[in-house]
Amino acid sequence: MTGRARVWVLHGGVILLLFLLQFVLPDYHHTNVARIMVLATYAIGYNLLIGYTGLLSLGHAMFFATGLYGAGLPIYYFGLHPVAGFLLGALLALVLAFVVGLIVLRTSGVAFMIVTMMFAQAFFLATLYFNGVTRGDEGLVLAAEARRFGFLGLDLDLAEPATRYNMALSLFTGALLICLALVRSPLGRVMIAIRENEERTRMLGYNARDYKLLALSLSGLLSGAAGAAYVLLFAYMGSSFAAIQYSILPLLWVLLGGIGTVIGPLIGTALMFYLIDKTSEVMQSYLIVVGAVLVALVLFFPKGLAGTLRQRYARWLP
Amino acid sequence: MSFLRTEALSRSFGGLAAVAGVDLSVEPGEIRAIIGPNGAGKTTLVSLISGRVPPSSGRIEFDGDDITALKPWERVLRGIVYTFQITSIFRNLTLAENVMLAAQRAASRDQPLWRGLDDRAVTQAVDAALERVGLASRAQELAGELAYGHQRLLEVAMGLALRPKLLILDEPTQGLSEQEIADFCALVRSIAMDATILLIEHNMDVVMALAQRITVMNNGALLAEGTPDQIMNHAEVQRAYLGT
Amino acid sequence: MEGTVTAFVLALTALGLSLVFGVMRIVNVAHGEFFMLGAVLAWGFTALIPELPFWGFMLALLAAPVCVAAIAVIADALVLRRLNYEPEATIVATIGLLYILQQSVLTLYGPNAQPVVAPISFRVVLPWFGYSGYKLVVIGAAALLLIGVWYAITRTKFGLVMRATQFDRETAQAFGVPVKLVYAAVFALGAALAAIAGVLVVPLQQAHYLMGLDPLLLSFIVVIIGGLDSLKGTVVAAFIIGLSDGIISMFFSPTLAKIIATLAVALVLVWRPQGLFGARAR
Amino acid sequence: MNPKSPIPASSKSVTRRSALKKLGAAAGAASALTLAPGFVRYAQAQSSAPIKLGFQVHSTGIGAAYGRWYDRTTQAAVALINEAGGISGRPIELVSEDDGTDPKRGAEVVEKFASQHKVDLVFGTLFSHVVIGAAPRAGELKMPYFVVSEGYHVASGALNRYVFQPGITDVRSQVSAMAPWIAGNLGKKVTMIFPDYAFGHDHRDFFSAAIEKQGGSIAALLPIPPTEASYTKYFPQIPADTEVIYHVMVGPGVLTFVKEMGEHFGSQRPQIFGFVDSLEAVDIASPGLEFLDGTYFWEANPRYAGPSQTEFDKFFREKVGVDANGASVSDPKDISTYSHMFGCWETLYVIKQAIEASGYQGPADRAKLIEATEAMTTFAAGNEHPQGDKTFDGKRHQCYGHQFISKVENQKLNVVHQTSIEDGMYENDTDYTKQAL
Repeated sequence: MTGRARVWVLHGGVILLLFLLQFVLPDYHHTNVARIMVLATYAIGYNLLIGYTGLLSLGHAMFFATGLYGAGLPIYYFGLHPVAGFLLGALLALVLAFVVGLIVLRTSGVAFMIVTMMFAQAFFLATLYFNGVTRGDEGLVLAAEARRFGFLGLDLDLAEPATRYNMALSLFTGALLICLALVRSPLGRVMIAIRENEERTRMLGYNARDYKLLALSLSGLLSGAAGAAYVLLFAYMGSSFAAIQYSILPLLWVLLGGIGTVIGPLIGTALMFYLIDKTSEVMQSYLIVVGAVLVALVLFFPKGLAGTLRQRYARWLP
Repeated sequence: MSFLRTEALSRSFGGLAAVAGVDLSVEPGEIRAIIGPNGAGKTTLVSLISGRVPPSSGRIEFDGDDITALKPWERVLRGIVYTFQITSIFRNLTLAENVMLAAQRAASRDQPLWRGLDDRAVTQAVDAALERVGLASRAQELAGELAYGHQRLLEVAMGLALRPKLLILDEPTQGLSEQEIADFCALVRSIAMDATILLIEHNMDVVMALAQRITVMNNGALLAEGTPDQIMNHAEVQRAYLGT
Repeated sequence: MEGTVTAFVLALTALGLSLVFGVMRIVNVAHGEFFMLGAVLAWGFTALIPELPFWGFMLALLAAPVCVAAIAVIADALVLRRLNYEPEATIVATIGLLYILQQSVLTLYGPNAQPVVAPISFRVVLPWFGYSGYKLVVIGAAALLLIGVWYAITRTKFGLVMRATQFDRETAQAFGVPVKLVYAAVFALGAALAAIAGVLVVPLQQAHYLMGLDPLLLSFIVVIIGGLDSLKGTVVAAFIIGLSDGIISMFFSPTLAKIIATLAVALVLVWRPQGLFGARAR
Repeated sequence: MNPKSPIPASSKSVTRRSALKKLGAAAGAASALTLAPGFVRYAQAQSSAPIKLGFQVHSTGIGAAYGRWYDRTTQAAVALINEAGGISGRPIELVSEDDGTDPKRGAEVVEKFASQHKVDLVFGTLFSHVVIGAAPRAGELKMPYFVVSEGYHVASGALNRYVFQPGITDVRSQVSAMAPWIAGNLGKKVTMIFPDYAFGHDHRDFFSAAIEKQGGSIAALLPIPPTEASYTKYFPQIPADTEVIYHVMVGPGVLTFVKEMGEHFGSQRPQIFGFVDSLEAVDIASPGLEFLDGTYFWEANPRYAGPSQTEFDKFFREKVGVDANGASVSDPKDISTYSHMFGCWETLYVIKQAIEASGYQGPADRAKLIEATEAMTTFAAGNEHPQGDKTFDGKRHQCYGHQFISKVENQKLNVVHQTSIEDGMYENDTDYTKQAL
């Protein structure tokens, strides 16, 4: 098989597998996988920036939370149509990422990491400050009626497991395909070039800042789409999703799954979920095991699972 | 009218003048060599021209326009292409991918990148550029695995794929064998058919074989300029060289 | 006054992070946990001799940093060195370390916030308000340590070797600097400084197993704002952070003040990406 | 200890007589069974199988100090119920899951209880954001969800028909009940210091309204941002004419807060009234807290066994393993969360009562269980309700009980006042019974 065919077979296969899984998964894991797909979308968005453009942000929770609130609040207060809410949430995250990018892209490296973190911290505090609207840390719940709607002649209820699963799958598929197409496109090549050697990229005639801004905006868009989907599918929004933990988690998922790989974010997100889920079943002090497993994994897979596999066996992996 | 002209171009780093009041003018189609002892300011001068380093004072004209304020990538789009002295390739990418970054830039010069490209044309440009520097057979290898001299050739291929009007070569023959140097000279001559070339070079044989005119720098300033013969017999040049 | 105490404690913690970050070029996510361990161990050591709070505290001040440094050395030898200090792999590894340390403390020490008696108990009374004299002790001790570390870095052979390693690892190695040893020592020293900060702060704040997050985030901010490689910058930035939201909160609601202070400090970095006292990126 | 292990075997030794008694008591069960005779045999076959209760507990994260005591209280109550024959003659099997005090994990845990452990119902969540994060999923899964949170989320109508809070009074009621006594005994000009998030805002809004109703006024509001490690800078903002400081802080920083407040005021201070949330799981005799002597606290359940202690409280302490000072009997330094944890105990007894009254046999009967719970109106004080008697509002899914005001004397909390249930009543139009099941 050519590299190109292998790439499409692998990623198409993953999506097909996720599609088929819904018919065999027990209820509990059915919902888990739906949630994992939404969060993996967030991780894909994050990976676009860190993995393909080389920018380590510690502030992505603000984009995820913008999607969450941008979709959730208008639905909660004004009864906005869920589809419109989703689009609004994703769009607002895009705009925020663009505006923040205009400011923070003056920096790079560790300064970029810290500045994004501080912007996100300010955002987090704002979700608390506007407690009257957001109910801060407690958060708000979308009513069941708000999540039943007609769309393209279909009557959809997002509390319905199959609907939820396939919505999450559609979102994830979209993100995966966007990412896959992007990183293999001329645009993606430039992003990778910036990651590898920004100075040289500039001397090849590329305005690196514009490309970084584009990557950050796209990354924000995908993160926001994931946040918007989260509130629609799981009905809850609260400021814990804007806290620093939700900026560190996608970093962890991406590094664990394989930074700069299309499939890595899914692997990392799923791995981390089941690691906590399973260890907490067998012992009380389970975080020790989680920590030890993380250390062991990184010793054996220093570039993450998919990243190390690519390095050793499958150079063609995008 | 000159193709490239600098007027009183200066740059100092922390009070130390690396380039001081240089007036340089290069004619279209010329192969111009810039020589001088280490620390003479050669690389700083071409860095100013390519835009990597902003000038402290002075101005630069290219193809009839003042480009002093242009960003480096804007100069690339106008055809000023710089190949690095210290090899600066994408080590983790293949040769083909390295050159493709240059080729797709040349192909999308007048439009944003996301507006679609003629993939076939880009691929052909990549193949052609690698062919010209003799690395076509190794297109799928990782650039970081090349020998040093070959990495320099890859730099040149990237420069070529950008379809330069002014190609700046900064010590391109370092690390090449005798035979490769001969091939390289032939390559430069063929490039010169449709581009102007600024060549920084220590190997005087290469300079003598290629350059139509030679500019000599010392202590950040121009010392002399002339044909190879004139330079060879220039008293000050000899003193500068022997003096170091 | 309050801001000054915060600033000194923060400067100490951040200095530890700055050494690790500056010399080893790794992001140690578990740095705040070293701070927390210092505080928790301080509780443990003082509880050993409850009838002699002063000596208990002195014991803690000596023993807690040693224990934490030992943990750091083990983590360095078992994990970080084997990862060859790859920045990305190190992030995952130190997140793992964070989980391990937090859960261990939760399991062994419990979830409650535990107080530690200050070694001295005089109260400074001024006409308009009063405060604990122990805060002066914290300031004094932290200042002494900062001076000590400054001396060690700039005036001793170890400092020279460390700076050489920081400047260029390969060259240092070529000149016979035992880089592995230097890294282990720097990691231990960084952890010990955080632990000392934890010990100093615990009579004011109590030990709690989740107390490490805020010092971690603030230390990162301080180190980057001050400029990597700049001891002076770290201290100045610690004061900016320690005092800024206190001043702004005179004018706004406290949470709004925090938002404004956070954004203002972030903009310092946007304006000077290399930090206040950092050299331009090499 | 393995959190998943069911309660030990002794629980299953149900005597024939007690089983019969339970059967008789479960009148609702009998009527339900006669309506559906086909189910009788099935139901009898099931009758010895355990009732599975999902216990959602904060074992890690910021709620861990509470979680530990919620766990101890729950284990004690479950053991007691099982010793006495279980629920409807069936032993309780407790399944515990940690939610990390995180709303996302909270929802996942509810899911896990429903789909993997297949529990009969879920209970025990404390922190409001976790309750609110998990409640929608409980509603979707039609999983009865009995929380022990004291938040105003249930009674406010924000959640759904499957969520109940029958074991602990909500914060709106608690706060409202304080105002008459404060205005009458401490002063009418109040400065409030509270955390700047939802929990604190509930205090701000409901107490402000309640004190104004008593003819008092708010002198200043001082919201404290989270992530604050030092509070000294806030105290100068307390107006000089303040008669009462009302403080409520949560989290590990509270001790610092109280200490620094003491340092600020020295011996000259206004009256101080706090919510004991500030000092749950913290020893009042901790160094630095001396200055609290003479200040007042709300308590939901008096930590120190005083002269007014009921025999029910004595029983409760003994079974949970708490001494007369509110600390663990095995470690006097291990202070309980006494004003909250009784909620788990009482909730379990409400669950028992609801299951038995509804004739609940299995998940198919959940609607009956919900309706039976909604039909409850009062809980009498007793070993099942050691904190005291309560009323229950079936429309709001919320109970209302007495509150206590205690004074710190010699580093102990002594009860000086007990509010009436009426003191804490308020108006709202929440009615979950209108929602579909």
